[in-house]
Parts: sequence; C-alpha cells; structure tokens
Amino acid sequence: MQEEFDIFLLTKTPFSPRSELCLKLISRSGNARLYLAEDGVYHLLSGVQELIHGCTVYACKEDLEARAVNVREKVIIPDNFYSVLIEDIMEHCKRAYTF
Amino acid sequence: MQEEFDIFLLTKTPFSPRSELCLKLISRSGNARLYLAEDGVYHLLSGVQELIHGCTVYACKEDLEARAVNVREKVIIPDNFYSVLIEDIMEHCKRAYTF
Amino acid sequence: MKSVFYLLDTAPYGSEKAFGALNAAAVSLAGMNVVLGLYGDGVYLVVAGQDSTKLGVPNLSDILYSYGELRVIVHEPSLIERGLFGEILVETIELVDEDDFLEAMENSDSVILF
Amino acid sequence: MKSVFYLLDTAPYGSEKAFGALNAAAVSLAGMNVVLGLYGDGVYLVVAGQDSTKLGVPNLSDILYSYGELRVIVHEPSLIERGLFGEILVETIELVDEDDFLEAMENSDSVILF
Amino acid sequence: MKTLTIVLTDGPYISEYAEIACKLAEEALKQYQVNIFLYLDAVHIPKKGQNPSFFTNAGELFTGLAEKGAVIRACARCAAARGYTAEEDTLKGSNCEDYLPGIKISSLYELSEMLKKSDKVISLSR
Amino acid sequence: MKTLTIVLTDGPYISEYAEIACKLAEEALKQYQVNIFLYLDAVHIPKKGQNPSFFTNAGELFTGLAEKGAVIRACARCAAARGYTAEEDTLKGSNCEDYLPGIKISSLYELSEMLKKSDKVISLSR
Repeated sequence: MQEEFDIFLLTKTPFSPRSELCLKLISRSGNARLYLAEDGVYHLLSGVQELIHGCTVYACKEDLEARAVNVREKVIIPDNFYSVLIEDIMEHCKRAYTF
Repeated sequence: MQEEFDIFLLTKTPFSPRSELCLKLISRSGNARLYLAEDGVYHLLSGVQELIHGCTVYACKEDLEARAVNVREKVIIPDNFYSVLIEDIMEHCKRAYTF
Repeated sequence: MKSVFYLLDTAPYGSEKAFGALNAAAVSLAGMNVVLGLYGDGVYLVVAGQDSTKLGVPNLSDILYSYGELRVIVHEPSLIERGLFGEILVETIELVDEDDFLEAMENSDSVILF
Repeated sequence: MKSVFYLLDTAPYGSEKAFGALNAAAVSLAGMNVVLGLYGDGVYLVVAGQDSTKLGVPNLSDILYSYGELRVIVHEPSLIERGLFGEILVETIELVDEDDFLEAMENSDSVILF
Repeated sequence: MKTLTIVLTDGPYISEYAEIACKLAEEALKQYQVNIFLYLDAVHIPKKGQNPSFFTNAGELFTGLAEKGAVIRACARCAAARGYTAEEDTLKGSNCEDYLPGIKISSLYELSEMLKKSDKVISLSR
Repeated sequence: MKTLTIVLTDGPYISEYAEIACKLAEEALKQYQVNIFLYLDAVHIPKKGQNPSFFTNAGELFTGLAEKGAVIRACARCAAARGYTAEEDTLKGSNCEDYLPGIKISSLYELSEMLKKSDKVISLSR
C-alpha cells in the first residue's frame, strides 16, 4: 500500500488564529505535508520550518514572487503548485485540511 | 467652551488586533468615552472596565441582549444608543475613532 | 465521505457566519456524522440567555437547542481566555480540552471552515 | 476635515483591501494631508521586490512608488514580530515606533479602516 | 449644518455594518447632513431584489436613507468589478439599473470630496 | 472516478479564494469529478457583467469551469438574500437570470449531498 499523508493547505498569515490551529494539527501528525499558498507563504519569513520538523513544506511560486518572499532552504517550489497539491490530496492523502 | 472628548466606537471582540489598538489609544487619551456595540460588547466579559480607568463606557442594549452579556457595573446603557453616540460624536467630540 | 467537522471561529451576530455554520451542520445531519466545533471567538455562541428579538436577527442559541442531535464541542481554552467560564452556558454542548478538540477534527473525514 | 489617516492592517494580495486603501489614499492627496499607516499584517506591503505579474494582479509596491508624495508610516513592532526586520524594504516609507504611530493617528482629523 | 460621512467596505448580511451604518445615519439625519460612501464589497448593499428571509433587507434600509436626504455613492471601480454598471442617464436618483432608487455610482474622488466637506467621519470595516 | 468538493464562502476580489478554487478545480477536472458549493458571500461569484479592470474576471473563470464539467451550485437562501432569484426554467444550464451559464441556485441540502459523494473536501474561507 502506498504511503498516506496528512495534507495541509495554509493560506493565512502567521498571526492568524487559524495558522496556530493548523500548526497544532501538523505537530500531532506523524506524516504531514504543508502547502503554503497566498498569505500562507509569509510563514517562511517567520521560520515555520523550525517549528514543524519532519514536515515537508511546499510553497506556491507565484505567491512567493508577488509577496517578495525569498526562500533559501528546506522548501519545495513546484513548477505547478496546484497540480502537485491536487494529486497529493486525491491520491496520497489520509486527511486534507485547509486553513 | 464645552468639554470635548475622544469618542471610540468599538465593534470588535477582545481578541481582535483592532481592539488592542483601540485600547492603546484610549489609554493615551485623557478624556475618552468608549461606545461598545455589536461584538464589542464582549469586552465587558473580559473586564475591559479595569483596563481603562477614567474612561466612561457605554454599551448597546440590543447587542448585549442578543449576546447574553449581563453587565453589572460601571457601564451606561442608554435607551437609544445610536442617538447618544451621534450627539456625542457631532457635538462633544475632539476626535472620533471607530474600530 | 461519512463525517464532517464544521469549524466556527467567528463570533455570532456580528457576522452571518455562525448562522451559516449552524444551517450547514443541520442539513448534514441526515446521513453523516456531524460535529460543530467552536474555537476562538466561535465559543461566544454558547452563552445561555441570548435574546436577539430587538436586533431583528435569528436567535442562534434557539437554533442550537432545536438541533439537539447535533454534536457541538467547545474548545475550553478559548472559553476560559474570553472570560466565559463563570457564565451559564447552553446545555446541549460539550466542553472539551484542546487534545479532544483536535482529535475530533482528526477523526472527521473533512473540515469545513466558517 | 483637513487630514485623513488610512489604517491598513491586512496583508497585500490575499485581499483587495491593500489595493483599495492605496487608491483611496491616492485620491485624497489633492487637498488633504494623508497618511497611510501600516499596522499588523499590513506591514507586509513594504517588502521590496514584489512581482505580481504571474498572479495577474496589480503590483502594489509599484503603486506605493508611484505615489511618492504619500506619507506611508510603518509600525515597527509589527514589522519585527513578522520577521521582516532583515528584509529589504520599499524606500519611500517611514519606520516609526508605536508612540509615533499612535500620535500620527491622533493628529489626523479622521481614521479610515481597511 | 454639520456633515457626517460614513465609509463602508463590507457587503450586507455577512457583517452587521450595513445595519449599524443605517442606525447611525437615521439618527444623524435628524440634525445633520449625512454622506455614505460604499467601497469594495459595500457596493453590493444597494442591489435591487434582496430577499433575506431572516435578516433586515439592507437595500431597502439604504434606499430609505436616500429618501431622507442621505447622499449615498458607490465606488465606480468596485461596482464595475462586481457587475454593477453606471449608465449615462439617471432614473429615480440612480444611475445603475441594478441599484435601488437614490443611490449612485460615482468616482472614488467623490470619497475625497465627501471627506473634505465633513465634520466627522465614521469608518466601519471588518 | 473520485470526486472533489470545494466549499466557498467569500465573494470575488475582496479575497483570492475564488481564484484559488479555480486553479484547484482546473487541475482536478483533468482526472476527477469536481463540485463547487457557493455559500454566503460566494453566491456573488457567478454574477453576470463583472468588469474588474485590474483583476481576473471571477465570473468568467467559474462559467469556464462549468463548461469543463464542474458542478457549481449556489445556496438558495444566501442567493435570495443578496438579490439572486431562482427561476423555474433553466436556460444555458442556469436557473438565475443574473448568473452566468452553467451555475445553478439550489438548496443547502445540495451541499450535504455533495459532501456525501465526495472523496475529498477543500474549504476556503476568510
């Protein structure tokens, strides 16, 4: 059987209470993937990668560019963010959450 | 000359960042009146009266009743909240703020 | 999909969201396991004695009562932070700690936000 | 009314609010003293190098530059909290501490929220 | 006569601000000139045909305010984006056929003019 | 075929969620059935005649999704409140004359039916 992940799509800024809830659920999941889109990409400026060890982080290129967020490390920036996200949600996902 | 007040209309819950900003401005004003309407009346459950000594607090009756906020003390509940507020803003007000 | 968790983190009356969440949860009761989770400002929904007559909008605590079969869980830390612990609460709800709240989210097939 | 303070506490791009605040501030420049105050998530507006071409929406930092006569003040504590202190910022803005930010609000005849 | 300007940015029902603005304007109109500027989602407020079963009809409230003398203007860019078009002709005090009587679409510069002529401003926004 | 349901609660322009929903749906439609339920302010999305000068036309994006097979339904109560009336007849796949082709007003029970038949659900809300 294929491995199954908990997929989190986060579109809120770090100071949103929903971001906090999202990060709590990620830290409880043993097998999470975090997709940052829209204002969610600002989490990369607050060092979210340090908070959620072991969670793979994806970010949307167009949203990074619009917001001038320069990522240096530990983040996957797919050519087609939404295509990767949809495949992950539909085929490799135990639970999908959006915040 | 008539006395002039800083009038604050607050319609946000205590956990809104705008409430925090509103309370900061009130604490700097020597002569503030706080009008709580809509979700702003929830501040009475968090003890806002203790935070802003010397500031007169008004609350909107219909909003208190809808939200089941029972006020015990130190709050003026006018028969016609919006009439009192408008007169205060238009006639006795140095600066009017809404949050 | 056999279960759905409606997350409400917005205060009632100031926005249509609480009314919308209650209606959506109610229609989902037929055929699915439904949980309405109140978090953050959403917990204000459970203060007892709401009377919205003069505001001219639906009484949301009456709606809560009228769907007695709806499971409503309330994030207790949010309630305490907001000074609601001493208040009388609507009886049909369940206070849960953070672990139980997150677990209820994890146990649902989907989460819908309001 | 001779002066107006536009308060923006919402992040750019995720919502039309930043674009709306910039346009409203721009049209007010003729005949009034205008300050655009960035607070909370609004401070994200001043990170330099924004390129929204692929998103298909207006470039908000370009708009900031094109109204060079608009006074834009940025609440420094909000900026620091968000990890933006080391970032390169748009040049036409003014970093201010909390006292100066609140004073600018107090010195305006009106405050409009976005 | 003193002037009050109210600035709105939210649509009806999703927030209570349309109703609060109306309560404020009703009181203010007894003694003062009232302007209301509808910006961003607030341009939905004057739409014809609203039929909210459980809430007060926001459109009717605003057309009522216009009858009592409030000057109500909607931002042209925000209105066009949301499918409300300004016509050349004005009928029943409106230049948009989707709008209730007395409420016009106008340029954003109108906001600036309203502010300049106002004694006080109230801004309501989520 | 697996089914994805997207639930929206915000109107166009004021938030980016209409566009994100569209990007997700475009990708999903290549392989899956896609349902979109428009709730609360999201019932404004399919309005005819939107003309946003600076943003992508949200209505056109959604009518395009409907053409590609997405089932898009708007909540009847939310739509009526905001002035969108369901007619008895269906024309070009829509039962509302203010709506773009392919998008219908339906009961809230449709949301529940969509959820039951779905493999995954994405909810986007401010």
